[in-house]
Amino acid sequence: MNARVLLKSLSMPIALALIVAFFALREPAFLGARNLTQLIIEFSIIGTLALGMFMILLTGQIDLSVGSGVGLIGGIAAVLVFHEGWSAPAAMGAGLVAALVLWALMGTLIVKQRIPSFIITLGGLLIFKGIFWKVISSATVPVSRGDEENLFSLLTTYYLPANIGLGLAFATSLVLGWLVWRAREKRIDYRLPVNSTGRETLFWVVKSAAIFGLVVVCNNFRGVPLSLLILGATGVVVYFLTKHTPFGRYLYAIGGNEEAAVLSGIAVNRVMIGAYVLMGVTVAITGFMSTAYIGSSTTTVGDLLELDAIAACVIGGTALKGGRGTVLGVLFGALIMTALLNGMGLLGVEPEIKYIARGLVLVLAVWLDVKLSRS
Amino acid sequence: MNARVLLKSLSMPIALALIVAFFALREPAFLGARNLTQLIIEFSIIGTLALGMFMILLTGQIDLSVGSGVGLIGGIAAVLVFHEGWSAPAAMGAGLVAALVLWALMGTLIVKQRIPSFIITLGGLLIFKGIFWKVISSATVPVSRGDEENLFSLLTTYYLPANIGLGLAFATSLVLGWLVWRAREKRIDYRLPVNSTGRETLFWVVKSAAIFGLVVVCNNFRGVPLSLLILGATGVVVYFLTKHTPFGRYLYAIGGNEEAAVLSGIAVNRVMIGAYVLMGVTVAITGFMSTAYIGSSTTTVGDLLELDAIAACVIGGTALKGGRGTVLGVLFGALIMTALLNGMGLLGVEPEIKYIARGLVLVLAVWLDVKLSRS
Amino acid sequence: SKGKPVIGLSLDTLKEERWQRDRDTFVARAKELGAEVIVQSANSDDTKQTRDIESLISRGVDVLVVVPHNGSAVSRAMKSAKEANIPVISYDRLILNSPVSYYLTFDNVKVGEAQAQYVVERLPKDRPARIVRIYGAPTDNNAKMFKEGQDNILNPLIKAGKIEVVFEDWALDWKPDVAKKIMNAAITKAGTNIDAVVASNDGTAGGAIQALREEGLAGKIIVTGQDADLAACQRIQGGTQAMTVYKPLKNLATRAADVAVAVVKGEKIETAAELDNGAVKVPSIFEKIISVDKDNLQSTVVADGFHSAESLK
Amino acid sequence: MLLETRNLTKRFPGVVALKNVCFGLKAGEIHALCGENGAGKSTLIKLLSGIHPHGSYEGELLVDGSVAEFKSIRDSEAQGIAVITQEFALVDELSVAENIFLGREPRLGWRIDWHKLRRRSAELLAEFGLPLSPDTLVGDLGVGHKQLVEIVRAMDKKSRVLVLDEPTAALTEQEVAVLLKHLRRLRSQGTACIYISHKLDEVFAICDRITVLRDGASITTLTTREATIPQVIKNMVGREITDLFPRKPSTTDRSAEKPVLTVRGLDVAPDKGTKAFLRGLDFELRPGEVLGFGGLMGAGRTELLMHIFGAWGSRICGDVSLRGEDYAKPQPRDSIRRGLVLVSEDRKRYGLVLGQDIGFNFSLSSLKSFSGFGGRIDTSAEYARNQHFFDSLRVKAPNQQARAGGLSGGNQQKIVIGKALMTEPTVVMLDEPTRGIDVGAKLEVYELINRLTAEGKAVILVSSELPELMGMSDRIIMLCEGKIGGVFNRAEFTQEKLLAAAMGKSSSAAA
Ligand SMILES: Nc1ncnc2c1ncn2[C@@H]1O[C@H](COP(=O)(O)OP(=O)(O)OP(=O)(O)O)[C@@H](O)[C@H]1O
Ligand SMILES: Nc1ncnc2c1ncn2[C@@H]1O[C@H](COP(=O)(O)OP(=O)(O)OP(=O)(O)O)[C@@H](O)[C@H]1O
Ligand SMILES: O[C@@H]1[C@@H](O)[C@H](O)OC[C@H]1O
Ligand SMILES: [Mg+2]
Ligand SMILES: [Mg+2]
Repeated sequence: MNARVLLKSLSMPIALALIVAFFALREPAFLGARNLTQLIIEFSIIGTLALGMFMILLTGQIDLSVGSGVGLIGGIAAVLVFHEGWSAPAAMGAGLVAALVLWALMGTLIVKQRIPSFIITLGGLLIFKGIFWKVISSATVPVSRGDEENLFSLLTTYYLPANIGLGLAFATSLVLGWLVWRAREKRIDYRLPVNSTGRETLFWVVKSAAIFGLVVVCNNFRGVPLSLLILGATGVVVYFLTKHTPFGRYLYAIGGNEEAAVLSGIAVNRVMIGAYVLMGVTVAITGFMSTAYIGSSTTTVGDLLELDAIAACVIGGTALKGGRGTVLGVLFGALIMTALLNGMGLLGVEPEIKYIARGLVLVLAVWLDVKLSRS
Repeated sequence: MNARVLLKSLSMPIALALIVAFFALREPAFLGARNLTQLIIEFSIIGTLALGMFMILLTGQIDLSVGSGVGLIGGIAAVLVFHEGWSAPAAMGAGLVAALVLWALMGTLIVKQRIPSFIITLGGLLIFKGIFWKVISSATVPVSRGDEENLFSLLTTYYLPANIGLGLAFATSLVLGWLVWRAREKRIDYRLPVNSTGRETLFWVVKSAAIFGLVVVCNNFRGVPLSLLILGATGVVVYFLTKHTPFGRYLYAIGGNEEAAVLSGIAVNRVMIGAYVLMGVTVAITGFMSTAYIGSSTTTVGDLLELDAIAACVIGGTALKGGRGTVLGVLFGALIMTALLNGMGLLGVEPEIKYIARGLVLVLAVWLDVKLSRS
Repeated sequence: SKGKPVIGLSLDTLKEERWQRDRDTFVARAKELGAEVIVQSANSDDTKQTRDIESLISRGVDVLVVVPHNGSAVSRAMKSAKEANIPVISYDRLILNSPVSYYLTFDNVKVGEAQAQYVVERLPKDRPARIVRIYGAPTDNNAKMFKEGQDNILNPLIKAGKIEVVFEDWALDWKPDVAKKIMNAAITKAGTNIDAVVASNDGTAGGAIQALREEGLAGKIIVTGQDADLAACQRIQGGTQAMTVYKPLKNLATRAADVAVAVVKGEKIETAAELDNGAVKVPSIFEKIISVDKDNLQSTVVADGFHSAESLK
Repeated sequence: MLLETRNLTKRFPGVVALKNVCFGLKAGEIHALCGENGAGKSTLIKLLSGIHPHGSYEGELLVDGSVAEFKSIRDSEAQGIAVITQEFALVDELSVAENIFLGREPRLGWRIDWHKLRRRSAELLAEFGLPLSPDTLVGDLGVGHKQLVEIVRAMDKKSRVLVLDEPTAALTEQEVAVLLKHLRRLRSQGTACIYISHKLDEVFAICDRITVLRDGASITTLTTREATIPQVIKNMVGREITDLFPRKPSTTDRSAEKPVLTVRGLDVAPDKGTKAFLRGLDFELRPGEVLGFGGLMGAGRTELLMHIFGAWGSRICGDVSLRGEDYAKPQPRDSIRRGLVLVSEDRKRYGLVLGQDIGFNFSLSSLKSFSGFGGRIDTSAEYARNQHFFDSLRVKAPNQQARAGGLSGGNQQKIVIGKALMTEPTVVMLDEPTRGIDVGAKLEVYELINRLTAEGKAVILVSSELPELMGMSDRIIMLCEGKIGGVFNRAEFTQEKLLAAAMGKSSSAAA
């Protein structure tokens, strides 16, 4: 029994390690600082979106519109910058507002009119795509004028200076240590079983080493990408929300048993609309990042991203029927997906095989999850 | 109350009539024999697939893989005919067998391994697409050699001779009459309320007139398309299965409450696998028709067809969470979708607007359904 | 019959600048000639294109002008056109294995040759040059012809060991983001000492240049393109893209409209060449292409009014 | 009056659930609502608590003498009304502590105050003598514990009015006693309480006043001290009921006949590779016999029935045979085919397809018997058969096309029973068949049991109510922690003996 629990908690790291090992053997450049940095940027994009999707899936709903939403919001900002000459922050602000409005609207329709989210967001997928192409006139709209850099274009091209990266790693590791220590004290207070001090310290050292290692690798190329920071911040916020606030627990409650949530006096409607609004925020952030990633808004930005986001969540152990999942799992899921896509791109694998491999990994991951969590 | 029930039962015919009227006014060619024939062929393709999807949705599951499955199965048959020189029936038989095997496999995984169908079939979508492109080597494979016609290529290009069409209409209308009469007798036997003879006759006359009208219109062009016959046959089979056999009842029961279905002695696993196998059959039929429709198997055959099929079901009042829906509704839904797509195509509407209109219709239809069925 | 000729224009996609320009020029010219145009765009989907063409036939157009997404996948639609006695003109991309009245295009092989030629002339001669090749959509017959043109120039040099292809891949549906990922993979695998990127059109060039920009290499490596898209001309002006192949679309589109109207009127058109498409020998018209870089940008693209000098600043 | 209703009328499509109901709750009293299934008890409290919002009913609802218009359950909670509904309102995915405080978590700014949450819930659990850790996931609890967690939650809301809709349906007598103790304490602290139960002895033990509903109308309000059980029953059903447990042991002597069900040395674990939960079970069932199973909550009665039926657990060792044939790999489908049926204790979850109509549910297990050529269902024959059961079970609904989900709990139970009987079984296993059904309907179930046994069928009856078990069984087996604690013949039935066996302190051991 215990072995199974251990295996389950390690299944994602192991899967990731296997994928990494496979690609590293086939192509040593996979582990090069340059490629890892690329991988981190791609990971940041999928990961951020997946975190938003995670909150939606927790409630037992789904959002199929996020891919075309990503295109649309990035497109709006790009058009405002390039054609209208707005400053990047203003344009991105406008994009964010648009996202908030659209997602609040979808959330309201789902909740108040009781239309299944699958339908509303499938409609959203189609409608946003149409609006998106209209907005950019099906053309290619750069994220900055001429060759200048702006906040928008820097989203995926700015790297933190080496020292700042190290400083951040240091700070993170300290905070982590403090959190672990505090949690331990609490558990002792409650007379709950705790790990031995040695073990706890070992875990902390391993985690800190991983963080430093990451920063050092990044510094070998250009430094820690700004986009990783964005993902990190989003991750911390979503973690805090889902783990430590009533709002977050309500997400689980609604997904677990909506009727019970209603009877417990939870404002289910408000919470669900809230989840969609937050999804809107991550769509906007992802929209800016993935548009910046290509350097301009083109008609295909965001295509199929909804599937990647859902797949990341599900691979990471989030239940589609709601009520189950963790932030860490989602991040692992996103990382597995990204590693796979990046590695195959690097090997120049044919598109056919790419499709097949993605499908197989998705099914295998979920199958493993199902197998291991059946008690 | 009664008015609402009436409105609900008429909502789809009304929606359809509105759409038809709109396009007919904008472009008289819409009602021309040639275009209606085209529309019927497109309807047959979407409708057949939607009928398969309907049975899956009834159980509360979903199948996202059917679009790429359609491409794959059509591709297999085309390659066998064109490259391997098989006869069309043999090649199509092989395609059908492949579909049966694949869908039985997916069904088994869903049922026995308890992996959510969303995941398995999303994996299927990716994997089938990859295999499909491999099978046709990402090239274009005609459905017949040279310019000869074969059973495969005729699927969407053969039209029944005028007289046979009329004869069929006659036969159908007779059978219809007999069925109505027999059902009425039975109801009388069991002292159930029945419609007055006059009313019953009126309904029958209206339906018969519609059938004859359709045949006459088709005869004005080339005759009743073979594909309509295929759809009709599929429709009758699915209608019979879902309405009049234990298997069909079980589909509804499983979608309504799976655990109760198990305890009621239903072999839930077998029934669900059966539903997937039947889905496989409709995928194969649709695959042959839609490949024949463009004359050759190319990489984009079947793209997004899963969404059209799901949309047709849902527009036709099938509940995504299972347990609710009718064959007639699904056919109406498919017809509404097709009329919309065909009409917009005829008007040469820009792709942007097409997307937006499709999204809006989907949301509106479901919203209406929700509004009207809320009691 | 009805007086005003009606032309059906079925496009593969409108999601690239050039096709919007093709459409606009074509429609404008047709209007001048007193014809009406119904435009359809298939969004890179063969089934949709078949439906589009069927719709155009249903509407009773007098002639069809088709840019196929996939030259061999429109055969069934072509059959319908033939049954309805509607002549078909293949525009820019060749329709294969079906009867076609005329084919108007730029010489696609020449496009590839121009791209390769430009690169070859500027590669270092003292050592084997290292290049990356990004091809177009594998489903587009033109993409194969561009590659063929490039091969004509590059293959002898590759065989002679003077050029090394360090990475090559096809960009699905000509997508810029796919091109960017290809470029990224190329740099990761082959390092930054790359001399040139032979990208097959401006969209894919844009994707590749984005990757180079992030690497700090934009402008230091020769990147080719085609279509003289606005964004590409701006890049040429700014120095991050070396060249593009300017295809005076105006000529092609205008000519196509002329031919279409003439066909409706039953007039015969003189053509210099014929191309075998597998079913018939198609009378073909080739428009000239022009290789454009920073030096002749003003005298070609701008002088032609293709882009205003203003918009390139 | 703390809470008052004036001429409340509530309509559902085709049903008037409440007709001009007048009801008043005084501060500090425990007020019972009694009535048959479908009388409108749950509907009434749903109105009182805003679950059916203002505007969906006619009439007035007054709190402290002024009209209240509750839009949702939040509004009623704001007025100090807390409800435990008939269906569980718990989230399986959250811990016991989180469930207790769901919707009213103690906070530290934005955050949940985990410390306080855990401490408070640990205290509450201890107060109720519940041996649960606050960190246990509710999904891992059995039905009874879930019920208790709900009660703990409602009690802690410190409300002025506590509404309990059949809170004891899944509790053992000890637990009921604990609950009643707490209710008395609350009453002494001034909390008023509306108490719905079909167990009249409970009602008489604790309630100050009793309001009887019949067919949606408030018939009378009695003061408990001046009322008697038969009087209440008479008001409920509109007629006199004398014999509460009319078991008529079959007259023909069947002791010579072969047992229809034999269980030998049965060990069952919840899953492959886990520890056995049922151990060493040995018994047999003869035609015409009612074999009762009793035990404390968690004793394994449900598991036993579900296992024999083929829906639960993995057999470690032992044999089961049905009518002399070995039945090693049970499956619900095979069981039904062989004439063995189960009526589950959880009708919503295991019994009904709530979204479908009554007829659909009735015939669901018997469709094959209606299908003829090509598997076609003879719908007319099916209809007639359904109607037969609809009538003979006296289902309270407009017709058999009514949605099963709209029925009251007791009527739903009848549908489940009807479905089982339609398969024409020879062995009927009834798991808490009278849970949540009214006296009249109970009587019907008992008569049904008599009819079945008279026809030579055999019945297994699981019940948590000892009087019922003793009244209706020919023989009783008490289970204790998955093992047989004692076997008793009718002559030996006494509450004391049975309870002792249930707690593993059995002295007797009849064969
Ligand atoms: N949501 C609903 N839709 C339709 N009818 C309903 C609904 N809820 C209750 N009813 C009907 O209202 C009547 C009263 O039901 P209610 O649940 O209040 O009965 P009850 O007295 O609580 O019975 P029980 O003792 O079986 O729980 C019943 O006839 C029932 O069918
Ligand atoms: N399907 C199941 N899977 C795993 N464990 C179960 C399942 N059902 C019940 N249990 C466990 O079995 C124990 C007993 O459950 P339950 O209370 O239903 O027993 P019981 O003897 O039937 O008592 P009663 O009928 O009085 O409720 C509980 O601890 C519960 O956690
Ligand atoms: O001009 C190019 C065209 O010829 C090709 O077919 O598609 C891509 C375009 O860039
Ligand atoms: Mg009730
Ligand atoms: Mg039980």
